[in-house]
Amino acid sequence: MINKTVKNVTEACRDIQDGMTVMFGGFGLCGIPENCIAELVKMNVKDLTCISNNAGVDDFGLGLLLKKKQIKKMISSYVGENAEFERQLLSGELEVELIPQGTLATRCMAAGYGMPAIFTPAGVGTEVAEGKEVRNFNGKDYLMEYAFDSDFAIIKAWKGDTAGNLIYRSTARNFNPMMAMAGKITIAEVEELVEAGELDPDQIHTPGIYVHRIFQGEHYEKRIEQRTVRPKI
Amino acid sequence: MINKTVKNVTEACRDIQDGMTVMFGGFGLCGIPENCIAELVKMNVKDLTCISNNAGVDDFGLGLLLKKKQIKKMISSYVGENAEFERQLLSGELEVELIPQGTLATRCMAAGYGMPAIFTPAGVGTEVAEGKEVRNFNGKDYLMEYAFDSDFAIIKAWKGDTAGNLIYRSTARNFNPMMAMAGKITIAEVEELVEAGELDPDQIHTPGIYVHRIFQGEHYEKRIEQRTVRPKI
Amino acid sequence: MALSKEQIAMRIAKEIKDNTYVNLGIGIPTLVANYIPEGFNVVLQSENGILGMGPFPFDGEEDADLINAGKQTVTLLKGSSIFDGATSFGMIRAQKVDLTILGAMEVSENGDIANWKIPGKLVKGMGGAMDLVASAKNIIVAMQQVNKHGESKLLPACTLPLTGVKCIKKIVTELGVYEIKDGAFHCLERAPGVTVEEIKTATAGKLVIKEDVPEMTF
Amino acid sequence: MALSKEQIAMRIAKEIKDNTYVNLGIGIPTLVANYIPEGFNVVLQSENGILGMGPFPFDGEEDADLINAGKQTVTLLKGSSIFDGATSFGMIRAQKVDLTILGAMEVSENGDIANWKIPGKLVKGMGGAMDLVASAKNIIVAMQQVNKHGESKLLPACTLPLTGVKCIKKIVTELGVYEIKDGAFHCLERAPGVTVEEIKTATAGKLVIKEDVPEMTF
Repeated sequence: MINKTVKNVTEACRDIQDGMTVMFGGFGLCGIPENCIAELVKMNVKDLTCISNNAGVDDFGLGLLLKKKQIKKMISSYVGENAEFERQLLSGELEVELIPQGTLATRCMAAGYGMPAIFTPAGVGTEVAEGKEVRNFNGKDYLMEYAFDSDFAIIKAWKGDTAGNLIYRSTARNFNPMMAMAGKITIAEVEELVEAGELDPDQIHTPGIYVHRIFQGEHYEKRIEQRTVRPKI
Repeated sequence: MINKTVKNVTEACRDIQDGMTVMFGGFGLCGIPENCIAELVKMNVKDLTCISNNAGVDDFGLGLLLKKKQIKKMISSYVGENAEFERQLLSGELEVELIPQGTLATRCMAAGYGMPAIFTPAGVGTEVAEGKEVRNFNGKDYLMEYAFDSDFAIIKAWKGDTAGNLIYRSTARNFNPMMAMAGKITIAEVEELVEAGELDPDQIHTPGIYVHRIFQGEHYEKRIEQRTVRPKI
Repeated sequence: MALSKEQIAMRIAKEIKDNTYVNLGIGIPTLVANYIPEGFNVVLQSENGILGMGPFPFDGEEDADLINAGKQTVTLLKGSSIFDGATSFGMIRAQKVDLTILGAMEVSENGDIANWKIPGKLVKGMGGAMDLVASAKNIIVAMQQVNKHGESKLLPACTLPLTGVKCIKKIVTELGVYEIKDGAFHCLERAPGVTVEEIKTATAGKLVIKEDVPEMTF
Repeated sequence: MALSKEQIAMRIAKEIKDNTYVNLGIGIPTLVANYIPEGFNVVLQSENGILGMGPFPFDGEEDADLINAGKQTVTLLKGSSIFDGATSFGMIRAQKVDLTILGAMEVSENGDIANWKIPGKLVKGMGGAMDLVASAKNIIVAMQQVNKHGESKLLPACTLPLTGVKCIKKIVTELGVYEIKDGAFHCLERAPGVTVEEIKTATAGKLVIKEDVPEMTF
C-alpha cells in the first residue's frame, strides 16, 4: 500500500496558500477537522474560499477563521449562529454564496465521480436558478449545476489507516465522504490512526485512493451546538 | 422500523410480470440473486428486459432464464461465456444493448439519486455515442446518458435485517448497491437475515428505505466462474 | 378558536400513514413526532444522514457525533442507518421519503412556497428546504395563516423570494386544512369554532370553501 | 528479435512509478503485475470494486465472493478496500487511478483505439474499456504490432469500431515503444535486434523514427 501518513497537522496543511478554495467537512460543529482549522488559524492563510455546509460559531469551527478575517468567500447552505459572520457580511468584508444543501452535497459528489455537472430540481424557479441552465426531463424542470473545483479538501474521520482508508462515526460522516473524493488534495485527520490491514475492507467508507495526507488529530473538543436531552427517569 | 420481510422467494417475486424491465445485481456469477432467478424460471415470466452487467453462463445465473427464452432484451456491458446467448443473438431471438460498464453503473446510480441524466466521457466518438447528445465541459466531450427506469431490482446481499438494511461481502457488492437504490420495487435476498438493531448503523451499505422485500435465501451455490489459484507451498 | 402550535402538529400527525418514511422540518413539524399514533411504524429521516432517528438522548448520554439536521443531539432507533449527505439528498430527490413536513412564511394559490429569505433581513440560508420542496412527492406545510399584523400568508402570489414553485398541495394552519389545486386554496376543514367568515378574511389568495365545511377532529 | 508477451509486460513494468494506483486489463497487461519492481508500492485497482488486489489465492482458499474484473478468484492485500461499481468508475473518471494498461486490436496515429468489436464476429461487449480509455490520464497500450497476416495494427486510422478517440499516448509492442503525438507514432525504443527497417515495414500509420533509435533495456 501507499503510505499516506504525515507527521503532524503542520505537514498536513503545507502548501495551503492565500486565495485557495478549500472544502471543509462537517455539519454544524459535528465532524469538523478541528486540528486543521486550528493550524490554518496559526498559518494565517488569507482570502480563502471555503466550501462548507455551515460556517461554525463565533469561537469554534470555521468561526475561528472568520474572526481572523481569513475567509474571503463562503459557499454554504446555512450560516446562522455566528455574530461575527453577520457583521462581516453586512459590512461587505465577506462574500457569501448560499446554495441548497443537496446541491452542495451533489456538486461535491460530482467532482468525486468525475462528472462535470449534475441535474437537480432544487432551486428551479427561485433566485438560485438565475443564470443557470434549466432543462426538462420527463415533464419536470431541473437546474444544471457544476461539479466543485477545489484545491484542498480537509476532512475528519473517526478511524483511518496508513493507506488512507477512512471510517466515519455516526452523523459525523455528513459531508466528509463526498469532500474526500472531491479534493485535488485531500487531508484527513482522524481520531485513531491504525496500520494498513487493521480495518475491514468491506467497512471502509472512503477508500485510501482519495486521501493524500492523513494524521491522527489531538485534543478533540467535539463541541455540541444544541444540547437537547430528556430527563433521565 | 418498517418490516420489509416476506415469507419466501415466491412472495418476494410476486407481481413480476411479462414484459417488465428488471435489474439484476451481480458481476459475472459473483453476488447474483440465485434464489430469485430460480423462482423466475419457475414462474416462467416472459419477454423480460434485463439490466445486468453480464448474462450468466449456460447453466447458471441469467443463463437459466435465457435457456427458457424468458429474456427479450439484455442491457449489459459484457456477455461472453454463454453459448445459448450467442445462438439466440445470432438467430435474432434476443435483443442486446451493449453499453460501457461505468455507464451501466452510473445510470443505475443516477436513478437511485433522482438524477434524470449524467455526463460521462465513455463512448464519445464511438458507436455508443450515436444519437446521443455530446456536450463539452472544460475542453472535454461527454455523452449525456439517462437514468435507468426499471420495474424491479433484484439484488443479493450478505446480511440484511428486517428493516431492509443490507451489508454486502467483498466483491459480491459490485452492482448490487446502485441497483438496490434504482428499483421501483427492490427485492433483496440475503444469506443471513437478522432482527432490526443487530447491524451497526454505521456499517450498512444499503439503507432499508431502498428495499421493499427481503428474505433469507437458501442453498447458495456461489459458483466460481474462473477458479484461479496458486499452488500451496 | 385558532389552533395552538401543538394542535397544528396534532392535526398534521393524522395525515401520517403507517409504514412510511417522513422528514420533519424545524419548528412545528418537529412537534409532529410527538403525536404519531402509537404502534405506527414511521421512520424519521434527517437530511444530515439518518434513517430511524430517535428521541433526544437521556441527560448525560448525548453524543457529539450524533445530531439531527437542526444540530440537536438525538438518538438512533433499532434498525436505523447512517449515510452521507449526497446519499441523503439522493434519497430525497428519488422520492424514497414518503412525506415531508415543513414550515413556511408564505404559500401562494398555485403552490409556490417562500420560507427562507426576507429581503433586508439577514439571510441565513435555505439549508435543505429547496431540495425538499422540489423533490418530495408529498409535502405538508405547517404554518400560521396570518402574521402578527393580521395579514394573510395564503396569497395570490408570494411576495418573498421563493423556495420552490408549484410544489405545495396541503397546508395546515391555525385556522384550517387546505388543499391547493386548480390555482386555489380549497378549505377541507376548519379549526373548531373558527367560522367560514374568519377563514375568508384570513385568506388573501383565491379560496374555495363550502359554507358547511366540517370542523376538524383530532 | 521481436519481444515475447512476457517481455512486453516486462518493458511496460518499467513505466510504472512507485506509489501509484494502476488498473491492468486482461491479457498481456495482467502479466505486468509479475514485473513490478520489488519494494514498489503499486496498488492494483480492479474495476469491479477493489483497491489493493493481491495474487491468486492458494489452492483451496478461493472465495467465490472475491473476484477481479476478469472474474478470476483473487485475494486482498493489507490495506485494501472494497466498493461498488459506481464508485469504481467514478474513481476512474475522476482520474484517481494513475495508470491504465490495456490491450488493443488497432491504434491510429492520432491516438484512437479499437479493442472491443470485430464486425461479423460475435460481439461480447466493451466491459469497462470505453470508460477506462475515455477517462484515464495515463494509458499504456500493450499489443502486437502486426497481425498473423503480417499487417500492421498501427494505422493511419482504425478500421474496426472505435473504443475511444485521441486517448492513447504510449504503446509497447513486440517491436518497439511508441509515443503518439502530433498525429504520428514516434518510436522511442526498438526491441533488441529489431531494425529500423523492420519497424518501418510494420507501421502503416505515420512514423517518426531516428536511425539511431536506442534499443530497449529491461
